[in-house]
Amino acid sequence: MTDQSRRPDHPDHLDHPGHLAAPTTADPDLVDLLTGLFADHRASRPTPTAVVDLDRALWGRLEELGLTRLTGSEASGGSGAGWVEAAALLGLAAGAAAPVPLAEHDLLGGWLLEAAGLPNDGGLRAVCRPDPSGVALNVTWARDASSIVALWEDRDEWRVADVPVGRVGLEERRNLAGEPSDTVEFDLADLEAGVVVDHAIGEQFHLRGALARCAQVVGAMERIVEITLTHANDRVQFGRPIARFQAVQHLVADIAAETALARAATDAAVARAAASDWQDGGMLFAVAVAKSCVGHSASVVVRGAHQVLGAIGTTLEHELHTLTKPILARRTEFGSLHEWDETLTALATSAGHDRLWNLMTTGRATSRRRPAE
Amino acid sequence: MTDQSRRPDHPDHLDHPGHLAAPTTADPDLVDLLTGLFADHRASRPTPTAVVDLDRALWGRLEELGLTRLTGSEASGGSGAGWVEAAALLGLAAGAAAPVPLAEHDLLGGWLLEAAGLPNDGGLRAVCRPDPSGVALNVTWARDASSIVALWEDRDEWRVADVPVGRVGLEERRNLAGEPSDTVEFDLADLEAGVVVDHAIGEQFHLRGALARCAQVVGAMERIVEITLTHANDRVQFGRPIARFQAVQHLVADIAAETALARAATDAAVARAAASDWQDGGMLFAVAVAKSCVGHSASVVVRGAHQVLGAIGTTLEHELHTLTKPILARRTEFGSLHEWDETLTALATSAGHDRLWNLMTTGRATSRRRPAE
Amino acid sequence: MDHRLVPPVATEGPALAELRLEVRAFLAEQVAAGVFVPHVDTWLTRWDRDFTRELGRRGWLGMVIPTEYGGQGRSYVERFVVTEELLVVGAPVAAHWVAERQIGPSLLRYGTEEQKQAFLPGISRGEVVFGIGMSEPDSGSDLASVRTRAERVEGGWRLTGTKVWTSGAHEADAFFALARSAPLDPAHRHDGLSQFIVDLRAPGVTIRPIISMGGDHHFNEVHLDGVFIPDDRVLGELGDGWSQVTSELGFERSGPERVLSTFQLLAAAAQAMGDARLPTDPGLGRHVARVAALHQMSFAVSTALEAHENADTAAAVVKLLGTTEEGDIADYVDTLTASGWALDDDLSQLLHAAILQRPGFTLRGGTNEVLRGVVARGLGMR
Amino acid sequence: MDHRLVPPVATEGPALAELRLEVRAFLAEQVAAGVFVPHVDTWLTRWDRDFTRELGRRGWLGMVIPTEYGGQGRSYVERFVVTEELLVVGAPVAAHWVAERQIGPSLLRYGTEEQKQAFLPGISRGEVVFGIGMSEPDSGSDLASVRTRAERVEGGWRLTGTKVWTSGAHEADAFFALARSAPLDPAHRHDGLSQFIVDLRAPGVTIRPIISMGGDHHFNEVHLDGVFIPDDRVLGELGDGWSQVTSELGFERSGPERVLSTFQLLAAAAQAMGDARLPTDPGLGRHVARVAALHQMSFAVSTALEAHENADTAAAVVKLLGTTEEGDIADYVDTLTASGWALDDDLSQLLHAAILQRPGFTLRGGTNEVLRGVVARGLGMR
Repeated sequence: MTDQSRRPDHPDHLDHPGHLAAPTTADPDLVDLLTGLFADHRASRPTPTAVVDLDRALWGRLEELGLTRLTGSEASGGSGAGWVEAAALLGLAAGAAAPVPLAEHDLLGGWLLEAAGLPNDGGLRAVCRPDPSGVALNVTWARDASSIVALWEDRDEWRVADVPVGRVGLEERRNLAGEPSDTVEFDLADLEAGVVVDHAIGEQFHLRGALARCAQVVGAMERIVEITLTHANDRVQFGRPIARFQAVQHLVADIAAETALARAATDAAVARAAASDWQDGGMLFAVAVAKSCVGHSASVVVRGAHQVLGAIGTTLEHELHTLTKPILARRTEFGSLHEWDETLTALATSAGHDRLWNLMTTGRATSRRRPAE
Repeated sequence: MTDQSRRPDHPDHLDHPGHLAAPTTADPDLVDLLTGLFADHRASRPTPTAVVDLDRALWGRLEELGLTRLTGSEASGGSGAGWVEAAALLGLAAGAAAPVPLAEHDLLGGWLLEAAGLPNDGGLRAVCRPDPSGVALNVTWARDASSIVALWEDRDEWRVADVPVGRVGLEERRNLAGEPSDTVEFDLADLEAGVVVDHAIGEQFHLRGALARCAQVVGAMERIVEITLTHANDRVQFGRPIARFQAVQHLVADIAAETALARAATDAAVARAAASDWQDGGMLFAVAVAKSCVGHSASVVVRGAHQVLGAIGTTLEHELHTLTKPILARRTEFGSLHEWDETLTALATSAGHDRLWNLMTTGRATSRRRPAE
Repeated sequence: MDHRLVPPVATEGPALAELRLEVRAFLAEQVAAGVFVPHVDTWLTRWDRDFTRELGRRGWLGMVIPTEYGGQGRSYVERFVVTEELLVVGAPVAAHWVAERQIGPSLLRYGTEEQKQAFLPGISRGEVVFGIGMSEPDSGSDLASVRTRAERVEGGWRLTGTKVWTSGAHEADAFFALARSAPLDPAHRHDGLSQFIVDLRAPGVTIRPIISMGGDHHFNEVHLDGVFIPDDRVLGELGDGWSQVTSELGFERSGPERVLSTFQLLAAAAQAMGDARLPTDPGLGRHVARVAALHQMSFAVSTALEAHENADTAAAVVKLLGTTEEGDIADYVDTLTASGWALDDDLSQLLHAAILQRPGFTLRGGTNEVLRGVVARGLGMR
Repeated sequence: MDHRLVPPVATEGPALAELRLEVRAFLAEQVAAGVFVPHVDTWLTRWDRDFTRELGRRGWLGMVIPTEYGGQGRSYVERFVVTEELLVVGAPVAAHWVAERQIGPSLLRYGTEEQKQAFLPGISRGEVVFGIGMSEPDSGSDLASVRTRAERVEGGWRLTGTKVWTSGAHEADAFFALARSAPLDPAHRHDGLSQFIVDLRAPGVTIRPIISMGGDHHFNEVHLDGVFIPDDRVLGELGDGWSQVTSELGFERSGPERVLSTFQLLAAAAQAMGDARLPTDPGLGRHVARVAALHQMSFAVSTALEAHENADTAAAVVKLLGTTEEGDIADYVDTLTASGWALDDDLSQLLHAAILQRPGFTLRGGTNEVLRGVVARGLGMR
């Protein structure tokens, strides 16, 4: 079963059917629902704080709408949607700085449980990859979970265990964004009791996590473009809106352009994931491209937005930091930007001169069909 | 004998003598002479061409003025000046795109001959470091030299040989700037007959070459600032000089600021070299800082200048490329920018947290005097 | 989501993937046979009329021109795929570039039936070669300030003025010239401009080379000294020249040539890094990622053009990011390069050519400064 | 050479080198004794009146204040050296920063003899703590638009208005306030502004915290509700406020705090890279080089200040490049960092603090956009 099979049909706007494969945008009705939902959240939430805690009311509302387990199979109580829809949800939630563990609970934790054939009671899940000693660092939302899904590499085997939070040691910490990002210590017996899963699950976990982070970061960037534009048009300096200054126009144009690039890279990877249910051999390249572009664009967007907003944008009460801090926090998760660039370098050098373009178009360094010689 | 001892005294503009060490700027009379000389050259030279050949008339004039052997000892027929004066000469010559081998002939070739105790008849010298098989690549001005000074590493010994150009194999090539940049093949016997010199000469050669290139690049950048400003003030678009557009102002401000940074880094290294006759233990760091800053600034300056000048600046008849092409050609000589950044990384990591600042202020990773404990 | 500047990405279906491989296989054969040597910026610098005609024979020119005018009647996305394959391999495509990208679509949109019949079949066969005459010595980014004037005469117009930066004019058959057909009204600077189809062999046309900083001849100054243009060689509506030239910017600016001019250098650098002729550095990966993402963006714009959506702002984004990136690749490889220690002629020839061509990337077809203004306007800032 | 923006570099003589080592040894002892924990951006965020007083006792405050006013009567270059050493070690220097950098020099230049005697000795001992009140809610980069008004009353003035971004006002004794003492003349917006020395404990002063995005309290909003200022607390000439505040920009902008705010992070990253806790990467060397060159530039500007040369443009160059660089260091280290696999608390605390402080670097004391304009003007472009 591929994600593709679950997606509703969209009108193909091309005159030449067959040129384009599966659509890459989520169902407009779903997008409208989500947009309204998170606009409500943005309008009703309290003033920003330096520490960010789980919004249980919002989580409850998402649960009622079937959005907390959007990609879970219907058999296991999920909504059976695919990555295209999940990316839209993650992006819009991140644009509203909604403090809810959608990626952890559904795309990672729920997926691992399903992959391992473990039951899912719908209780809030955090997720992590503990080290050989059973310790996992920076486990987002761990303290709020009912249980923690651990992916653990044990003597060449990968195991998945669903461990109730009461059975783990938990040191409360927070990340740059002020979100719970705890240190979790497992009892090794709980991990050893986990279900053995295919080796591919281990690599896919890292890719899924990285791409989920991209979808969140791009969603936050898109909201930043809106905030920046509004401010530039409203703020008057030297007798006119700062949007009239060429320097400000250029800062905003660069923010918007980088956001568009990050969006393109992310959507391309999401489309590939959805079309192949992550089985496409080009997933590593596609996710690496997204993580690299999103990460480098984040530097431009975060810096430029703060520059346009000025000092007001650095205050706790302003919305801007509720977006920029999570962007930078997520950028360092599931591999540093430097690591992903190294991955791409390795892929490109192994493709070499003659296969670099094939790598770019298919994600694979070797062509499926060799040209006739 | 240090360079310092040869330099004329300058008025110290500080109220507190002893705070500043040796002056770092060349004698104003010399600077005036050079400025006038190269202004004449710029005014009288022909339209730029894609290939650049030695200007023998200019070389003759420089020779008459004692400028071709500015830093040679007076005993050997030189002018006995130091690196501060030499850097001023290199910079102003580069700002006029003067096709003369000042760095090769005097600062490198002449110095090597003197270090080896070899005679110098004043004939034009090129200089290179042939590989073990006796081949040297990208030897600038080789075809124009009367003889080529080779620094050759032979079984753990360094030798200097002064080989008449008639005795070498020479394949004519040109660098990015269109300058002669030939492949030279020596008879191994000629190299083996060279004079053995101290090991330190080998490392110093690389540093001297790199710093000479910095002085040239910065001189060219300073001329680019002038050209860019003139163009911005003169060129009218949309009914006003483009200097009135904030985007153009910012491009020019960035060009000028990066040029100033490159100048500061270069002058600091030159001052350290002059004050210690290259014996200061911080020379490697100082030259690396200059080469790194100059190299990265070159990216901003070259790009920005072409952007301000527009299409007209890309034509053969325009002065701009006579500066930008040599800047990029010199940037790759005596070590790539990447290598110099790696050198700095190695110095910084070996200094570590506690000694990084000492490295920055003294060029040495260990302090001369440990604080009392 | 209101401020999404670029259409959603699209995924190539199997038909496009097949087309890619077909073109790629042909080009690999051509390289192997020595028909051309891969190079950078070939859509400006590599001119080969035989190769262009061969592409026409294979149906890879005039792809979006309807069959009744000798074209292939295929889609913009198919043309996009063929174009990318030609660019990445560094094929000599300059001879047909302007006609294929701008002249064909303009003729289809604004030309008379007679003009279409006269030019489109030849363009589709790669036999009729066109240039573009917009810029003038005193009008760089400020196109409305063109001074070439068109004076009404019996049966047509006489054009007098000077056009610059006309690539390939010395090899081309004709060009489109923008000229002032009514006096300048300072309050409405964009009025009174018209487009004319000018035979470059006509009396009164003088073509002088503009030599580039590397010593090459790609550009020309075209002097028009009372050149007669018959009425049937006016393009579109008289006085509508401004809206005609600006309406095609989506086509001119979003193409893969705004991203891929230095792809051969990037590929050579990947090879050299793998062979340890360049130091291994994550910067390569960063550039590979950006080019891959720009390929997605540029393709997305082509789907919008296919759907007849306005893509001017999206095209400005692609050109702004793409031309910056293709130039940054040249600068990046240069920072890895040390002269004097190893000769790597292929890489250094590509690098030097890329460095020499680079300044033009972010100038031609709208400077980066102009494009940022277009994006800002698209965002509602002006 | 006509367009050299920055004075020639200078080389430290032995006396300065000795001073450096003396300060450095003291600071190393303080760190070893746990008196302070090295941090980033400490000239804004680390407030320690005891430490400040200790610096005063050692003669490292009021260095350029003449001895007759309780200062040290030393040189700007000596002060520069002490300042650098304090910054690079990440010492808690916020309590005396504003007084030492701006208030002292301004009082020396514009203050009455009585004002100098009243404030300078306390500043030099580190006992009198000052803030600055320039910005207002509606005047960011556009300082001439300040609305705080000074009304003439018997024996002095009454100030009414709101100042924002006053760092440390909640801990400070007094601040300089820029206010409009004559009605705005739109044709001469810079006229009619005056500077007042305001006791922050005076009736009518209300101080409210502005909490930063990291949750810290460094900045304040200072409300002045008819605060009485006696005539002898007007600073300099009435109506000359604009020229007074702008004339000190060379002092405010060229200091090493515009380069070194994140030095502790750079040093920690060098250590981590050496220990293989971060990947080895040439970007570190690039940043080291830039900081080293900026140290040279900043020192060069201090020699010009010492020689009473105008250094406004040079200072703008240092601040433009320096604040960009100190922020880029934060971003650079962040790109090397992966969360979730190793805890490195020292490095990550410095990194997070640097990320949270970074947006202010290129805003406070003149935005980069304003500074580029200053540089352009210095080049004769406006």
